[in-house]
Amino acid sequence: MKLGSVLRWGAPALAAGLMMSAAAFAQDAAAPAAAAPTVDKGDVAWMIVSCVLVLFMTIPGLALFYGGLVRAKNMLSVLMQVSAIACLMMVVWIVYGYSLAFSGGNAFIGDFGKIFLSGVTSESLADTFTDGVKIPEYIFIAFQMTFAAITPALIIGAFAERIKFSAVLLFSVLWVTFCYYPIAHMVWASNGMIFNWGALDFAGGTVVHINSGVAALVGALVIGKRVGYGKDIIAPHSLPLTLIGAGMLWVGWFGFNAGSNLESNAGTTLAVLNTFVATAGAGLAWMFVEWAAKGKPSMLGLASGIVAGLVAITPAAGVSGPMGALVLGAVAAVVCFIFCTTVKNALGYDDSLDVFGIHGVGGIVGAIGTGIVVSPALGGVGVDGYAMASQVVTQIKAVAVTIVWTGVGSFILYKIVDVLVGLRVSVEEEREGLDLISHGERAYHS
Amino acid sequence: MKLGSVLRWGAPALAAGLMMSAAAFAQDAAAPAAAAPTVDKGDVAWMIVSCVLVLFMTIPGLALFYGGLVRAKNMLSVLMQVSAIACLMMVVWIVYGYSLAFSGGNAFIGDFGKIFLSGVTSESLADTFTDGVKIPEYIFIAFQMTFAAITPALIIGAFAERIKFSAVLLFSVLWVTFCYYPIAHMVWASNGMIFNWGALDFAGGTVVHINSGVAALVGALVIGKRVGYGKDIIAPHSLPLTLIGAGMLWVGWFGFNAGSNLESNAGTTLAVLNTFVATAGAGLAWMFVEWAAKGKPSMLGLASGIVAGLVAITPAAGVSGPMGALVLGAVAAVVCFIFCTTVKNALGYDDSLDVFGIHGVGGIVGAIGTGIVVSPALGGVGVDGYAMASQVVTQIKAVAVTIVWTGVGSFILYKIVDVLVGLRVSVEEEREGLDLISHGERAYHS
Amino acid sequence: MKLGSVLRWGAPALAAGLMMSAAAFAQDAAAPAAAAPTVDKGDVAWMIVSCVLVLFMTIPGLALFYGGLVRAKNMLSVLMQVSAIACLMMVVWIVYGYSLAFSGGNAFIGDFGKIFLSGVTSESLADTFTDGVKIPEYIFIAFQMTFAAITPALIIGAFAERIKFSAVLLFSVLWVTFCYYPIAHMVWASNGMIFNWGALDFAGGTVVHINSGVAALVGALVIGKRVGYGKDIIAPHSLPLTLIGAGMLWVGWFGFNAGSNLESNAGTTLAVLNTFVATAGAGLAWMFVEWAAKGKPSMLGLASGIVAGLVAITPAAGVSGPMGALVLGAVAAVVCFIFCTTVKNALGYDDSLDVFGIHGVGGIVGAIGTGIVVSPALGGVGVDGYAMASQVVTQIKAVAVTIVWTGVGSFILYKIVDVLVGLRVSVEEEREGLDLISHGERAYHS
Amino acid sequence: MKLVMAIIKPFKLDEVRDALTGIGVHGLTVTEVKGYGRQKGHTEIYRGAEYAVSFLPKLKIEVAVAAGSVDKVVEAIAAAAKTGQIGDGKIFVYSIEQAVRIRTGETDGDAL
Amino acid sequence: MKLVMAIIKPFKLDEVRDALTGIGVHGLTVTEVKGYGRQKGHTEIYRGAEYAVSFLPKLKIEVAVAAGSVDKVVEAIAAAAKTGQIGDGKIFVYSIEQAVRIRTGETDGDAL
Amino acid sequence: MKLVMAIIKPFKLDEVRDALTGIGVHGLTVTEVKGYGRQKGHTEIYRGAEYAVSFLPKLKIEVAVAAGSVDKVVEAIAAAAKTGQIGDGKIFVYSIEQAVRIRTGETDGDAL
Ligand SMILES: Nc1ncnc2c1ncn2[C@@H]1O[C@H](COP(=O)(O)OP(=O)(O)O)[C@@H](O)[C@H]1O
Ligand SMILES: Nc1ncnc2c1ncn2[C@@H]1O[C@H](COP(=O)(O)OP(=O)(O)O)[C@@H](O)[C@H]1O
Ligand SMILES: Nc1ncnc2c1ncn2[C@@H]1O[C@H](COP(=O)(O)OP(=O)(O)O)[C@@H](O)[C@H]1O
Repeated sequence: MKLGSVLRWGAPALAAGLMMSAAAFAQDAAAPAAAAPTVDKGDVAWMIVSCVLVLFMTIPGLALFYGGLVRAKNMLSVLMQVSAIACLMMVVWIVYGYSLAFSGGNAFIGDFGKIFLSGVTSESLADTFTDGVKIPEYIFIAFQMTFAAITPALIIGAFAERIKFSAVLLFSVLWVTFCYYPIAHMVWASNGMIFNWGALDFAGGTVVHINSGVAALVGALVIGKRVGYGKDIIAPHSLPLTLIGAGMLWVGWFGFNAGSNLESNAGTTLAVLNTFVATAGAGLAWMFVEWAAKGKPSMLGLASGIVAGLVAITPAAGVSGPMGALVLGAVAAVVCFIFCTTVKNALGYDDSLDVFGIHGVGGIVGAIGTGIVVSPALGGVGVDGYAMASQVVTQIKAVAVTIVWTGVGSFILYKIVDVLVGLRVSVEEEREGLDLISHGERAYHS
Repeated sequence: MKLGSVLRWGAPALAAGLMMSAAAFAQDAAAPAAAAPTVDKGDVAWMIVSCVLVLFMTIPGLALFYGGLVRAKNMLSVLMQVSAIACLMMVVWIVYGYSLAFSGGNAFIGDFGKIFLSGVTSESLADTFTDGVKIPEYIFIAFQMTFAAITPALIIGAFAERIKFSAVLLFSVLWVTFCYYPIAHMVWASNGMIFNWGALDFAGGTVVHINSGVAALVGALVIGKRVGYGKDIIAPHSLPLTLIGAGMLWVGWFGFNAGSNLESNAGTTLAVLNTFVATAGAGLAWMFVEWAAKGKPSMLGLASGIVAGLVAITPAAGVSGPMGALVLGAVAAVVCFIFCTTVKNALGYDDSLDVFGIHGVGGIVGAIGTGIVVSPALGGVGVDGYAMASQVVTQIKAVAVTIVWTGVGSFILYKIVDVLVGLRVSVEEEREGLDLISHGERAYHS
Repeated sequence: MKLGSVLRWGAPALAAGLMMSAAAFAQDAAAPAAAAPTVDKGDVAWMIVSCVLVLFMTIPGLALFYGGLVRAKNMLSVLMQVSAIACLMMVVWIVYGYSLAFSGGNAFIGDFGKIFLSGVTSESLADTFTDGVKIPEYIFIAFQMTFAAITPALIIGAFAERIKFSAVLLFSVLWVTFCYYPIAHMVWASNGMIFNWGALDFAGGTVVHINSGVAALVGALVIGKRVGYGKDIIAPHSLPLTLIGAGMLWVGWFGFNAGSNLESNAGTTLAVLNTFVATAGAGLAWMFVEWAAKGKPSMLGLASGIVAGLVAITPAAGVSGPMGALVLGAVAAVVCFIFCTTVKNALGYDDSLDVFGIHGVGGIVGAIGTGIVVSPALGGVGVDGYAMASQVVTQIKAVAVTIVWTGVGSFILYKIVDVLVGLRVSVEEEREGLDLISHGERAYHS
Repeated sequence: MKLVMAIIKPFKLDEVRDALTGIGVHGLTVTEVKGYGRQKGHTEIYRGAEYAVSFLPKLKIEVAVAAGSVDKVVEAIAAAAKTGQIGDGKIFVYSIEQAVRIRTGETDGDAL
Repeated sequence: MKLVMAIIKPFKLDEVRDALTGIGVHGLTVTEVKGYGRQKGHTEIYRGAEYAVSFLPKLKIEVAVAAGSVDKVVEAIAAAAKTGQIGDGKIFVYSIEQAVRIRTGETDGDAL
Repeated sequence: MKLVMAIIKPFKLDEVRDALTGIGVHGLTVTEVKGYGRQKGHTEIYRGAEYAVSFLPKLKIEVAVAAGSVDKVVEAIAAAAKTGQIGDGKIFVYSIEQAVRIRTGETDGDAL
């Protein structure tokens, strides 16, 4: 039987920790010592659901969360960018993305061994974190595909309302190739550099959030401010759609965070509980801090806190205890609040939808905080030979590599795209709105 | 191995009834007589999904269902109240709520043995209704948390468009502590008073719907009518959002109703089928009755019927047969229709979104009807020593305790909140709209 | 033990092909040769989720996808029609629909053996495609019910904005009885005519999409054009709602396509992956073709392509390889694009929401293409004794029977409905809008 | 004939309409507008962005009346629309030279 | 110069616009308004609450024209907007003293 | 007194408002309108249906001013609203005979 040899994430001792709880599972008990790997239908069911949930996060979730925040004249452009990127990334993924991220290769990047999914069949299996427990490789491919689909879509919030559609597509393909696949490989593949440092990233804090957040910041700087920024009223055209999106993000994020356990066991349920409480804590933290600082608690603040909490708990979802998760979420929300309301204005760049302020900053707080909340002393599940200081240093190293790689890489890619197709529409087109200009439609009629 | 000793609901004979069908499951067959408890990954997968579905019911489901029904100027306040309550209830739940509801204690309330989830780890297990079948305690905590999160959010529909935001938060914390946890404990904990009477409440008819419905009625009476009520046009600002919400409620309610079986077996699939047909029957019943009585079938009517049916089948989801469910749903919808269109107007109070008229009234019909449709003669699954009359009396007793406890409790809590922070905004603020006044935002811009 | 003897779809060799991968499952390995059938909780969990997903496709998914495309004055009528049909079809299904479709009978239609679900209990089981693996009959009933609920709702897009509500309800009941149940029986029941020809229809390409698409075309022709069609601007009132709907359709379609495998195994994960890539490819294909042909890529185009891809992959979801799925989706999208933008205008009928252009045309491309992409030479899973030419001929025969049966049947039923209650509202009523005229409500207020 | 155009607070519409029908005026046209004046607006905050909004929602009411009824109409509107609070709005009057009822072709006084 | 203001049924807009361009008028401004008049409204029901809605959607069209063309314009609008059913709307005409085209600064007749 | 009615491009509102407050005019009323004129519209495509849209979003600004300030006001608006591109809009001026501040009952000049 040919097995896929992919391994998502798995400091061995941690995997062992998760297995202990799995020992209560009857099937496992029945499995002979080193027998054929087993595929449990419960795991398969959960992983299918996880794929569906991450798609749901993206379309309509993220599309709405972002779309509600722009002006009506740019609504469709945002919905379109998110959706088209997701589709394009799926196609690229099965053509060469999966191979580059997860097939062989070196410490930085995979190889072309599985382009066009060559060699993958219904019998191919992928590893989980538990020895001898496997899942069909098709579902591993699909699950990882949804991650690769949402990540570049996150970036577009930074330059919403002024980017050319062709530039969005071209940039996304380049960026996923030169920034996402390498970082994903480094962090999650068993031969990846950051993986072998022992850095913890349960569900993609570095790979997804810091990665996209930094690319977003660079994009906002390269592309420049919206016409009228700081002068005209540029208010969200439909906060209800943004809340629907935030709710869908939360709902879908269970696929993201708990699906990353690749099994349906007690460890997965811990990730579920953490994804509830970190998020709730973060939403409340943003709300109360804003209430204190600005005099009124806003719905957009609550929604922003919810997303900040989801971002922050992502790397820690399966390794923190519930109380650690609550604190991590709340801290991240407060830091993001300060960043989005004060630091950003002081720096004066126009990251339209605060992609860096929430995904970048929240991702950094989460990634570093993971090194703390994993501590058994704080209710975390621990890793073999855990020492807080050294784990935090490892986490910081992983963060630093991601920031530098993506910061430099994205800058170069934006410049290339600018030369090839141009990044930005004209001032008149920006005034008219991207919906009519780029897509020939308007979002609302009577 | 330390086991959680929680038991959700389980007149023993009924549990046995559900087990019979479970006997077809291979794993069970393989389990030794009184061996170690087993955790099935299929159960875990289903319970995770159930948690996600109940969150989805709440945000964005309930938020939209309610939000679409208010005027645009109060839209965000409703979305915010529902979301903030949900977050707050999650935090309170892991701090002391779970402990008060499900840890030890007496016939009325639990104790503080598990505050901050102390002692709960990845190895902790919780009972299901099948002997020897367990689920991780984390997922039981998360599942019950979602119930505690949505219930106080249901109440806010009664005083939407005029309540102070600080009053909402304060009331919710008090109410969940003094009304929800005790009733949940009485009905679902193995040492709970109502549980031991043998009252049936599969998924929360008393605990969730009657409980919140009665608190809503009291709130509408204490807080008073909206400015312009009965004079101005106070029409729903977006019925499409209300329908999206109703659809999401239906979708999410499968987590509520079928998740309450705590396993993924044939009994669960009966709850699924019932949650389809009772709801469909109720939606149609409301539609046809309205068509006959008012001359036109309205979409809001259909949506209201759908929710009424979901409420009514909640206590009976796993114990009724499909035909009983259909009838129960239809009857509840007709009773709720009469209540919301006639009785309420006659009584003259302003329950803005008919929380009592649908959740309270529908919950009462469902709770009492459960005593009837459980009858094996009517296709129900039966309980040990079932006699319709005595079961109905037991159901009525459970309903009565809930109404009295919550009616009195809520009244006192509203008065306390009024003294502490004030319940209601000023007339000018109410005219201006809560979105601007309380949250400094507007829902829609162009 | 009494077993349900239903069989959804299962050219035996194909089932065997799927089983090969299932051989890796531990439970199966442990099962004695011809022992008692087993029910796996993972399968049950997945099938419950699939039911929920198909409901989600319908309400709010399809309702929004369609609703966003009509003018604001007809919004509620569309939401109402979709929702009321779904409810009505559920009730009809448990009364006699399930029996007519799946209980005994002859090559064309079932019998009345299971009306009112008589004889079905928690112990009843239904077959899957794997020998000896069963699922509770309740969940099979529920799953098939969701298919019967969405199919007639698809049709209403053809005559949206001008149909009488009573006509919609009456037509739906007649059509499901005389067109849907027979075709479903012919294609999926083990004694069905088309099933026994060996035609492949994994998840309902003929039964659902061609069936509804042809009924839609006939409806558009019989009922006639909207007032002002081709003269006034009849633009979608809310494309964001249409995109939310499209996203929900995609999300829910995993229940449709992957749920149709009736188990949670490797074959299911193939259907999942195909449902991603065919859809992504179709969305992009429509987008790029439109960009080339019309100068701008539209969001509605992308969304239309997504739906066309979902339709096309439906019959092939579990039998195509991922690359075949990608090509099939893309080809279908291009054909649908040409049809909706050119052929339809040339023919001059008013299929308001392009039900035939997408479900009919996409369904035909998919059904015939399934005969091609199933080829092992193209990465498909193959069927016993596969020869492309003969399989394609079989597929065409199945398509032809469906078109003729439903084309003739629908025409007769429309005429009957016209005589009984009238199909169309008056011109003044059409101008005023169906929301006020038929339902006494308006979708939006301020 | 005169056209009386009034800018009022939105929640006063029903009272104004009732006042007008009370004095026998049975036709009017209403437009949603935004007003800028002495009444101060409010501040909205969306994350880091704060906006001072000075345009406030108002309704514009237009009533065509015979010249002789103008004072009565102006008084009725002024009385019904008044709250005494800043921002109550304005009434402007100007002459119209011609009026036509499209349905019948009636003109001037008969058209109202 | 005169300003012709017409209140019409919304679905008549295209016909009115075509009628005007037919007589050489190539500029106009349209506003969505609500009208109250003899045309009766409808009832809306939302659960237990029933509302009699008497304001109906109309469009207001404003066209500035040279004084000499007024009659032609009024006739064109009246003919195109007429259905003969109650609620067809009104046309009002008043004088304007000055007109400016912002782009060029042209005034009066040249500004139209 | 005069009423100055201007049709402008929407994104020019703030500049026009600032120009007016700059010359001491502190009240105005704004309406969202659709304009038809020489400025060409755009084409929208929804699947097979293509629509030429010739009505473009504009804002109508109404300012009541003392007769003596009219020229200043017209100039201020014209200057602030001008882009030099087709579609900049128009300014129309007409007389109003009466003005009332609803809150106080003040009339004419005092009402503005
Ligand atoms: N000079 C003006 N021209 C046109 N409309 C005006 C003028 N001044 C005020 N308005 C309108 O009247 C409304 C109320 O004016 P404001 O100065 O706020 O209060 P008050 O009516 O109490 O004087 C404004 O919102 C605006 O719509
Ligand atoms: N006195 C009036 N002043 C301003 N607008 C009016 C007046 N009377 C009627 N209207 C407008 O004309 C529209 C049509 O009037 P209505 O009396 O319903 O029918 P008809 O045009 O057939 O007389 C109304 O909806 C309103 O917008
Ligand atoms: N005769 C007219 N009457 C009323 N409004 C007009 C008239 N002509 C133009 N408008 C308004 O002025 C706007 C601008 O006019 P247009 O001819 O497009 O460009 P320009 O202002 O450069 O001449 C139009 O969109 C319309 O709202």
